[in-house]
Amino acid sequence: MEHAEHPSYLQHHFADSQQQEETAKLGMWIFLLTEVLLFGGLFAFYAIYRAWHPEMFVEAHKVLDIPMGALNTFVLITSSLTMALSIRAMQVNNKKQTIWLLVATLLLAATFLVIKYFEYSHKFHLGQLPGKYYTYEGITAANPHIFFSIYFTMTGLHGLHVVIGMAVITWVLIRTIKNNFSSEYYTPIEMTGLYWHLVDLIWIFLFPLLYLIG
Amino acid sequence: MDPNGTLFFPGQSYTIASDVDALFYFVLYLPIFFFILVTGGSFFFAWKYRRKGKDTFTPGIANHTGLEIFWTVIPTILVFIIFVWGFKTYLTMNVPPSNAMEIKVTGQKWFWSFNYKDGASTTNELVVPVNEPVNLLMSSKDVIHSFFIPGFRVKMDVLPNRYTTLWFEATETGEFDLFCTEYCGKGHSEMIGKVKVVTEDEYNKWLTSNSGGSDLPPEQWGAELFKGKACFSCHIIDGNPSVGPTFKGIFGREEKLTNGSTIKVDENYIRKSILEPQAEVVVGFQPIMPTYQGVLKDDEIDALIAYLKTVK
Amino acid sequence: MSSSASVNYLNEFKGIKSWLFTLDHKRIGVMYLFGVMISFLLGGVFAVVIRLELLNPGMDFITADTYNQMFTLHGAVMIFLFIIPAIPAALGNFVLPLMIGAKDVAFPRLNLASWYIYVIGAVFALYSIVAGAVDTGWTFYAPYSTTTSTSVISMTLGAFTLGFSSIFTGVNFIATVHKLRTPGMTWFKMPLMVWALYATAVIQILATPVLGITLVLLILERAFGIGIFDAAMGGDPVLFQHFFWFYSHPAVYIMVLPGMGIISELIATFSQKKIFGYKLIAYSSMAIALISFLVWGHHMFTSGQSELASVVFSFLTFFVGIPSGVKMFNWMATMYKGRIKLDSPMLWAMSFMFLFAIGGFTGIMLGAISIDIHMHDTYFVVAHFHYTMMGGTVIAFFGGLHYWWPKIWGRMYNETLAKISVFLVFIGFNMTFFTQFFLGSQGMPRRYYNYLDKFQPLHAFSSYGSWVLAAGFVLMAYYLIHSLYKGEKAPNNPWGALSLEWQTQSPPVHHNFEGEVVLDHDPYDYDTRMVIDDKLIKK
Amino acid sequence: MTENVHSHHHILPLSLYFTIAGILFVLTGITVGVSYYDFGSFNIVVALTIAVIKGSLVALYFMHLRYDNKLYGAILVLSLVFLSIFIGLTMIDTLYRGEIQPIEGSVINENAIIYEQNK
Ligand code: HEA
Ligand code: HEA
Ligand code: HEC
Ligand code: CUA
Ligand SMILES: [Cu+2]
Repeated sequence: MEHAEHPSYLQHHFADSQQQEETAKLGMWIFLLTEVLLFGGLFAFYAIYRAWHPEMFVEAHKVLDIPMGALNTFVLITSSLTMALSIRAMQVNNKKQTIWLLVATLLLAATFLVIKYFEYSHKFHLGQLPGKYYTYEGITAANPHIFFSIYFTMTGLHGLHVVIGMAVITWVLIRTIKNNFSSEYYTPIEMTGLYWHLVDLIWIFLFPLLYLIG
Repeated sequence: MDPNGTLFFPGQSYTIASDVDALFYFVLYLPIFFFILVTGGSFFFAWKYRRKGKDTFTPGIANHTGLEIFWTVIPTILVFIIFVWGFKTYLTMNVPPSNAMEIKVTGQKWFWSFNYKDGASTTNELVVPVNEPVNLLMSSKDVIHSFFIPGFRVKMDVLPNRYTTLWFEATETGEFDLFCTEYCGKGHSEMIGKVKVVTEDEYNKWLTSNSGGSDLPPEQWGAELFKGKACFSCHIIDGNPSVGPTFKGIFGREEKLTNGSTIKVDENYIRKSILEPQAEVVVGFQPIMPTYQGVLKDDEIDALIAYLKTVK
Repeated sequence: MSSSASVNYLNEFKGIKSWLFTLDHKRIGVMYLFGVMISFLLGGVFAVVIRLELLNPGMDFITADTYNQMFTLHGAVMIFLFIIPAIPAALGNFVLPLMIGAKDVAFPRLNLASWYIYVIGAVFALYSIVAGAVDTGWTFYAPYSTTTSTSVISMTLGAFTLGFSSIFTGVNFIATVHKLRTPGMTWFKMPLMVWALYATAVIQILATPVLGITLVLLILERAFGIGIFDAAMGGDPVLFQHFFWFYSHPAVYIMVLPGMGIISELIATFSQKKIFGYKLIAYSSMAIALISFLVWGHHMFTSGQSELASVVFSFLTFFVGIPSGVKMFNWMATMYKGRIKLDSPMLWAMSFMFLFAIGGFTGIMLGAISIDIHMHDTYFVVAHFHYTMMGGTVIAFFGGLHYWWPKIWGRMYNETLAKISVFLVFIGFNMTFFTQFFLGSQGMPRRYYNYLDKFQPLHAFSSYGSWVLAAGFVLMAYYLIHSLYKGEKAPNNPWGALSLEWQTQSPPVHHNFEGEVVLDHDPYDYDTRMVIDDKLIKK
Repeated sequence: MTENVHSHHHILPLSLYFTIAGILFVLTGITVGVSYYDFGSFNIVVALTIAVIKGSLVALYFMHLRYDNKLYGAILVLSLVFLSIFIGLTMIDTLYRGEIQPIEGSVINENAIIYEQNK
């Protein structure tokens, strides 16, 4: 274990920065696996209740606003793009670009939340609420409140992930500004990127399942 | 312990019971063999090869394919046998004969009620004729309960808003225990009853005498209902509150209600408390009294009221 | 090797802060050890109260409500606060990096964070006692849990938080095993304990998130009535059971797999013999981990799930028995022609063989549907799971604790007292729980505060047994604590074991190993060592 | 632990990122578009196929799975395998209740799924 150079970011228990980076990446992927299973529980609920009440799902999904959902899909995909590009910018040591791209990602994430807010408040207004708060009368099939319980828990958990993502992006943004990263070491941005893409990936499935399938 | 039973089981009082027990003993003796093999073997080695000094050489036996295959394959075959056997008995348990007599079972906190086709109804006491298949159609009014008769080796959960069924055919007369085995709160361990298996004649006689009222004077009948309908599991008459208010001196008492008003206990209030208990709730108590709508008939409520008047 | 009086991880840094902010896996392991021991004591006290109340039918000294809270707390504390973190997070944290020759786990900060999350979870769980203790049973079945007026939310929040602690430990261990093995240590040169911890971590990361989301939904159901578990609103309470057991069945292997890892170490070390069927034991750990996800429905045979599901789950259940059996047979074969020394850790290992076999076989009985219909929710099940959890995991945990105690603290405990304590625990345990098999098959339901008179003799015997059991543990607490102050200095390798943790000093230095880690043999190459070091002649 | 110490990070061309994002936009458009046509029970197949393609693109290129250690991809697949086990085995229950022995009783609560199912 002779470390020729011992950079400040290298933790003592790793032999070299390559090992450190690979370990971090592996850890991140394992964490993403737990995220998939966390959401998986909700997907399971979706599948089971959909199989039980197919007509109700068809009827209830119609009250969701497809243009809003589609717009949000575009927003999230764009934010995924800016996130990926920010990492690439760091790989080529373009710190300024990284900063701007991270800021763009943050703004897009905020846009996503704003659009979601409008969707939510519209539903609150109409009484399309989960469970016992459901008062909307426009759906004839039995048990529509279940659909909204599932809709709100799924999008709510996803929204929570967006918020957490924003916090983490802010953190790496600050560290970038503080010159902590370089083309040699940018693991935290890369890990944040992986997380952010997962959030996008989950939305890619939520969108058709909730808004589109009739 | 059950005098007809063994160390492990109560007596076998249902056609399925012998099947279950036979499989049980098979799955008992077979592992006892393996148990002796594994623990006996290792205890024997521990003694035989106990350390006698530092310089005993231990050979590096790394594996033995034959042995390893042996103890993978043999248990696999054995568990297949166990599975198929358990599965077959399970099928019998599940498919009731078409001529089975149907009884409706309702579980609620914390008693069982049984409703017969002929209009008879009982609480915590299931009366059935011997040698005749009985199919229970069960549902719960609140949380999940589970209906268990050890003597018959049958058990099934009783769910809210849904029916489950359970059938059996008793092969001997007598009294058997009946338990609730799904945890359902404070009175879970009091949610027990009896299954009375009687001859065909006795059964018919019982049925006719139970479908109508009672010959007893109302106060006495009420006292029986107080026990029989499990009021006593929440109300006691020695003056102490239990789950519900005490019945000592209840008639004419003033009660503060959670809606702020005060009320004097009279016939109407009692009737309402029994049929719509959540409508008016006494201060200091949880609104957990179950409704007796459909469980108690009008004359039974009258009898209960008559009895409550006498509790001073 | 340096003298044992030198600097080590315990004395290099001083003060409470050096503990609370430590990133050293050994110190975090020790902090976990404190946490789990306190939890065990607490859970044990609840257990003794339960047994006291059950001494006689009727109300003896606690009310029905208190009793229900007692078994809920007993179950929840023992499971979530004690047994799940006990081996992986406490002992595993300490030994895993040492065993693979690493300086630390992959993510030391995450490791410390999971300890804090554990503490926070514990606080939530224990807060529920103050806030009107929960009475749902550790299984939290809906709709009881969504309607009872007790503090279910803080307890489920606690379990949820503890779940994250467990997930992070799992993430950490997997990354550590993949990336931080010392050069030359290939997968099949890892000690079996490491394999077991790895398999455990796989279950932790795959199953625990589902528990997390289930508990969140339970909280939402309770707080906002979202209706998915509520039959009156078109939901289905049986779904809760599926979701719960999808985690909690694999969780029983989170408990027992690392225990089995310890037993592999103990049997090989105290037999001073190469472990028999190394690869098969390693593979069977992985097999158990994977199969464990296919069998959860065996807890639901009477729940009203479809008959088809019961049959499929019953069928799959039997397959976990086979890899477990393979391990038992291989341990037995390891002892063959060994040179066995019955030091206290080995005595724990022998008890494990005995008790876990009983626990496992009764598990097989319960897997057969028609038997389970009769046994479900009776004391037979209670006896089964205490034989596997207490007789299996807890016994293995204490075996491991005694085995690594000299390494952790650099002190030896009183061996005679240790032997007496194993003996008391073994006898007391069988008295307490073997009786419960009879109780259960006779029809005594579980979670009963009161019972029919005919069960009294057996219940009383079981309660007496629990006193013997408690005496064994009190004795153990005494000599272990005593050893910390007055114990003899421990040599670096008191048992003559071969795995790497015994090559460093006792207690280890801050960075685990001084200088380069030398890996000159496999973890169980006793025969080679005997020829080379001890100059013994092969017979 | 691998041989290729300091193999430098894989830097993908900018055009690749933009192409992938473009495809993702187009696919989003398509999935919205086709949702206005009714393919009966194939609706879900169509929508999910497109979602899987989109998801794979994100995973392969944005998340670099295509160029990274295969282990990471395996982890992602593993999570999906276990999720399907979970959903699959649960549905063996939920879809087959009352098959061996249909339950006939008067409806207790119309909302309850068991009645919905037997209709
Ligand atoms: C450490 C914990 C642990 C372990 C390891 C096990 C192991 C097993 N368990 Fe257990 N179990 C629990 C903890 C555990 N269990 C708990 C906590 C509950 C109840 C929870 C609650 O309701 O509160 C429970 C409940 C439970 C039930 C549900 C009972 C009910 O509620 O009705 C069932 C049913 O199938 C079951 C089966 C099994 C089986 C088949 C194994 C197998 O893994 C056992 C395998 C081992 C062996 C079989 C022994 C060695 C094998 C050989 C020597 C080879 C030869 C073998 C044969 C020929 C078969 N368990
Ligand atoms: C790891 C798991 C675990 C362990 C170890 C135990 C240990 C014990 N359990 Fe428990 N038990 C459960 C898990 C466990 N249990 C679960 C999950 C349930 C189901 C709950 C439910 O239904 O929801 C249950 C239920 C349960 C019941 C059934 C209650 C009912 O259904 O009504 C009973 C009854 O006898 C019981 C008894 C005991 C006893 C006597 C012990 C004894 O072995 C305890 C011995 C321990 C001590 C006496 C403590 C002594 C410790 C010290 C002195 C400290 C030492 C300190 C240092 C060394 C520093 N347990
Ligand atoms: C599960 C427990 C439980 C059972 C069983 C039960 N009750 Fe109650 N009962 C209560 C509780 C709790 C209250 C107080 C709250 C309320 O008024 O609803 C109550 C209140 C009452 C009252 C009003 C008392 C007062 O002081 O104003 C009457 C009358 C009554 N019950 C009668 C009965 C009768 C008759 C039966 C049996 C046929 C019965 N109850 C069974 C729990 C129960
Ligand atoms: Cu009803 Cu327990
Ligand atoms: Cu299980």
